[in-house]
Amino acid sequence: MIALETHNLTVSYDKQPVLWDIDFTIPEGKLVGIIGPNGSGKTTLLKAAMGILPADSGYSRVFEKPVDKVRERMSYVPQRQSVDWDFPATVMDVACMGRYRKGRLFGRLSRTDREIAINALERVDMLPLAKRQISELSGGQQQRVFIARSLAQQADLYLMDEPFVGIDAASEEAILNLLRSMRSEGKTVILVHHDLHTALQFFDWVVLLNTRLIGAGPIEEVLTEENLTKAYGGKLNLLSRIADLIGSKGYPIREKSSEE
Amino acid sequence: MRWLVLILIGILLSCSESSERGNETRIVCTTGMIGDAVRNIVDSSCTVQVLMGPGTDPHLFKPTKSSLDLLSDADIIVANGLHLEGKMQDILEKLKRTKTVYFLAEKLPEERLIVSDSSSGIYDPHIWFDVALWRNSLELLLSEFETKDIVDEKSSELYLNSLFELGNWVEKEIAEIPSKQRVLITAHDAFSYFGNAYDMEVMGLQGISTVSEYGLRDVSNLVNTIVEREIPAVFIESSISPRSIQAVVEGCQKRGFNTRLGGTLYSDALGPEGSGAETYIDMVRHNVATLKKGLQ
Amino acid sequence: MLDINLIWVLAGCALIGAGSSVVGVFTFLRKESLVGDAVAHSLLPGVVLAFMLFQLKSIWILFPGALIAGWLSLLSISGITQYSKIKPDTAIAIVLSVFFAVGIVLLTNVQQGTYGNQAGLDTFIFGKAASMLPSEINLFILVDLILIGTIFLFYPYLKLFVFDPEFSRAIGLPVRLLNFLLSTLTVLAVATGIQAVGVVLMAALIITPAAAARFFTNSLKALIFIAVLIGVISSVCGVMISYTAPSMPTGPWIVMVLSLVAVFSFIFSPKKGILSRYLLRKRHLVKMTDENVLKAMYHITNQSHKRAVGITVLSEARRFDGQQLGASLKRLLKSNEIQRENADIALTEKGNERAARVVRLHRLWELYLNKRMNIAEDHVHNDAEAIEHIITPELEAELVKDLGYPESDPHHSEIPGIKSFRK
Amino acid sequence: MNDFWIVLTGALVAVNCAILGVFLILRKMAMVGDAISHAVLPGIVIAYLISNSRNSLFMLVGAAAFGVLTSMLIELFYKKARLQSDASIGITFTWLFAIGVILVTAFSGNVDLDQECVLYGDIAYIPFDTWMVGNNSLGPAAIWLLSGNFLVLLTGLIVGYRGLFITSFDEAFSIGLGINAGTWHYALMAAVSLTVVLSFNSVGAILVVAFIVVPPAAAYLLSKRLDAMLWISGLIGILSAISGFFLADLWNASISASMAVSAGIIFACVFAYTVIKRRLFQKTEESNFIESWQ
Repeated sequence: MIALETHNLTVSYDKQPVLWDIDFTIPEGKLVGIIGPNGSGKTTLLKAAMGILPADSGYSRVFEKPVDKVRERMSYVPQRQSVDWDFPATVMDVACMGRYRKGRLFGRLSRTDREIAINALERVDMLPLAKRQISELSGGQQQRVFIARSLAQQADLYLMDEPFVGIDAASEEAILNLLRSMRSEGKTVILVHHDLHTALQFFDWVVLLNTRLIGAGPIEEVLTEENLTKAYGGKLNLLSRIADLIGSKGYPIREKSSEE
Repeated sequence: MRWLVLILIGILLSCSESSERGNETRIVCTTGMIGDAVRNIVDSSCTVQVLMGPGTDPHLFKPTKSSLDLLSDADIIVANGLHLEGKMQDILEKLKRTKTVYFLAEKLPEERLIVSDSSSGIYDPHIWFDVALWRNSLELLLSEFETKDIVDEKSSELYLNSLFELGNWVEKEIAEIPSKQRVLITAHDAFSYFGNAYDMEVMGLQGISTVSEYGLRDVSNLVNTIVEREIPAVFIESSISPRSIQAVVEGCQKRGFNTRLGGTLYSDALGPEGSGAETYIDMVRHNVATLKKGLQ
Repeated sequence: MLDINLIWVLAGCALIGAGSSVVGVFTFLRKESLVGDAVAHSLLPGVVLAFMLFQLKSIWILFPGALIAGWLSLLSISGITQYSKIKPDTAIAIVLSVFFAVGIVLLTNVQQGTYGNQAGLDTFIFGKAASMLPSEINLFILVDLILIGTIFLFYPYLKLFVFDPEFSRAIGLPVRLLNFLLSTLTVLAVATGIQAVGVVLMAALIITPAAAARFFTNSLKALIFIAVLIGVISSVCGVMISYTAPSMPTGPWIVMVLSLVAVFSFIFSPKKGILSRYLLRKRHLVKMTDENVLKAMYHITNQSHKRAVGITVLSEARRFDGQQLGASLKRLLKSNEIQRENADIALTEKGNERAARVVRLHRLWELYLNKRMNIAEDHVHNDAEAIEHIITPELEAELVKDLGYPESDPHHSEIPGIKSFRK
Repeated sequence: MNDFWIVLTGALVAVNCAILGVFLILRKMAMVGDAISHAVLPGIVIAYLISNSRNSLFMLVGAAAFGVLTSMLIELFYKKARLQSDASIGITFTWLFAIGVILVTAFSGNVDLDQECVLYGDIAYIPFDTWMVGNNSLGPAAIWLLSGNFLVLLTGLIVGYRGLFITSFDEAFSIGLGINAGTWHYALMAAVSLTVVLSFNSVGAILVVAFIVVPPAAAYLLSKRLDAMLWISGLIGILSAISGFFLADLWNASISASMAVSAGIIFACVFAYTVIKRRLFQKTEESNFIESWQ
């Protein structure tokens, strides 16, 4: 079964095309890395696939269904700095947040919900710090709490935005093992990741991106010399100038009439 | 929730009933002018207290704990009415149910009041600038007080006469100012009753409302009229910053006619200690003297 | 002789407008634009205390009191944000409300006391824009010189400090000193301005010019210049409007003009304005439909080798909707790219050339997508449909050179007019 | 008995503002209270021009309408024009206030219409402003009004607690869950506009603008969890109301202003406490670190 696929996904931010006609499919049960240089649209791709950011054209399917139909089978871990960690909440509160559902937002959490959250914390071995306020945690611990929250969602597809940025080595090791065990349980884990060297050991499937898709597939097929130079050899000069043109003039990326 | 209950009990215990009840009637007046008048009317069996001390703008009066106690212990409350006291007017309307509350201005016949907004029938509350009108309102109050027999006949008789003489004196003094120059210009438009009573043209930069703001055109029009009609003096009020009138004065000087700053008039409140305008009569005398000196 | 009051007010408001716009840019970039309102509310305790000490209601005593209170309020705002996790906007709200409450407590206490002439103390130092005094004009000139002078002097440090406080701390800039300097300039601008034009106009003059200018430029220098321009022009217009008729308050009309200018720039500014983006898109759609009609005619005439094309044939070819097609044909007739031939229509010389260019661009882009960006042939068509209308002539020439003067596109159809690029 | 009514009203306003204030400062909208206090002026003038009277019901309706309009305009500038939140708040309230002054001067310069005179009540008047049914009084009207408001806010809080929690903490994550963050924001802003204007009418603007920010900010420094922050903020509010009442008696000053000042004093103490605690904590940590090395 295909965990995530995108068709002609074009996303622009402030009318500047950031993602250009992205097409790829990711099978289930894979540990996938979305890699590419800074500003290549990795986070945008993740958010667009999740439906958090509107796409100009094209669409994404999760488990071959429109995103809104399968929200409970998906889980999103945002970038660590996108959240104000001074917020008055404890580790336990954030973990329980994973049990919130769109429909059942009202009333109290059930006992089983709490247990699920507790064992999620156990898996990232943050349970002893359950009562700790989140601003008192280190970078690595905060990232583990975010992952515990997504574990508590008991989803099948996990989309994580740069979970390995700014964390200590021990947490990196722990998170990596966790992701590998999730993969062995048949879950699909897709990470945005910018560091090329670690990518080689971490991932078995890769989406190589630089505002346009350079390659998607098993790691050894995609991370070839030629692809890497294309991705990291700086943007294609002509393409970026056209993108700027579109941005400045505000042209629609796609004509309405010829939309499929 | 038990925390909240604990706190509420705490509040209950902490409040004690305020001072004990004497046998005299307690009268509370809102503005200084009313307090001054009532003190001259009632007999010694009453205590008279004023809510708004000298130099307090009745529109923007902010009550304190002591004003609250005064109001709650008062037997009789005398206020000006016609929304001079701002939001307090609604409260005094409600207090009517448990206490006797008189609104001086609202007792007067409608036709003697100046309309400030015809569409909504709202009147200008500054009635004390017309001495005769003020005396009439006090006479009406006197008849109400007589029913409660707290009136000191002799002193009220004396006081009303002195108001009568004051009225004539003001008329005589103002009449001495040549009619061409008989123009009262201030920042705040509160003197319309004075203008009506003593046939004096009144021009203000800004209406009664404290938040409304005059425009540049109003300033220039005023400057033009002063220069054309050669009005010798303009006046500032105790509760408004003199800056606005200074701009008019300097505008006239640049146009070759230097009108003077004629001194401070007391409008919405009595003057402070030693200002020579501590009582109503002194205030009127002070204002008229300042006007005469300026416009002669 | 022009009305002297008008000149004073124009000069005064323009000067205040300029000074506060400059300060406004820095408070805007530090996300503290509501500081103007906070300082305005915090002046009250200073004024009342000064009055209680000296028992005199003159500007020369009350104004310094206000200045000190304003300073204290700004220092406590930056103190709160620095030494706790409280965010700037909360710190401003705290200082504003507590200082104002202290002011009211003092005022009501004075009200009961024996001072007497404290009436109007809370509005005493807040002026009205319409009554400007010549002595004040010199004061504003002085203040503006100080403001613009200091900012000009410390410009590079301030620029770095505003855009990246962490980095400037890292490279050892005296961050606390710069913070103090900016706060002092803000208090100076606000306190002098308030005394002439009142609280709300002052707050508006700090916030709105900078916010509006932000929509036209990203460079700090240009931002300051445009903000000052907006501040001065709006003040002048506001004054002139209020000069036209009586009971037209000058201050509020300046705020009105400022806000309208801001809203105008939100909507119409070329880069980020909402409407300008919409209009651009609309104009492009028109160009796109016209070129599609020409392209369709080019294809049909090539296949059928007949010069003229029936309108119904045309509309089926591209699934045009009738009304759009009609409008487009009218436009093309007007620009004589097509001509009537009894019931049918045919491309003119000019029309044919434009159509050929569109086709060429389409095929060139398809080739580019396929070769350079290795996108499969069956995926390139839609993109090319959109891009063909955008590529400018210079880009076109570069594209042709980059692709090595190709003869045919990925679907092996011939690319018209390549020869003209060869020379 | 009057004293009790006043302190109770102060406590009720404190709790209402605490519930809203906590979410406002967490969502970086702390200045909304002050903005609405300025922006209601045009609403009052228009209500006066339509109804031709100054009775407080029309004024309240006009002000409430403009309170909601203010939060919508702020949202419009913030989302559509992508303007910073503090600039959107600033431009909205200065513009609306200017419109108010222009209307007052143009149409009713001679009628005293500013918020101070017409809309803002004062906590000292509460005991007299009783609610009359037939001819027996049911106690101060404000108590009923504010307790009703409190019940509405309490139920809203209990029911919507998790929705507010997640949209305030991590909006992207909540959108990922399919939650419509926009509706939660508008619901909160509507509650803020109505509560703020209602409380202005009973106790005046000073107290409300202070109680919406100062107790929640103190609680923010003291609490680790959102529900603790709500409780502590409510408690500090009630405490300020009580102590403020006695300060007013002591200084013989405006009661609502004294309550706001005592809230400020409590905040200052909490602020000092947290700074000192952190200094001490760092000290002990350093000393332990050094000891462990010796």
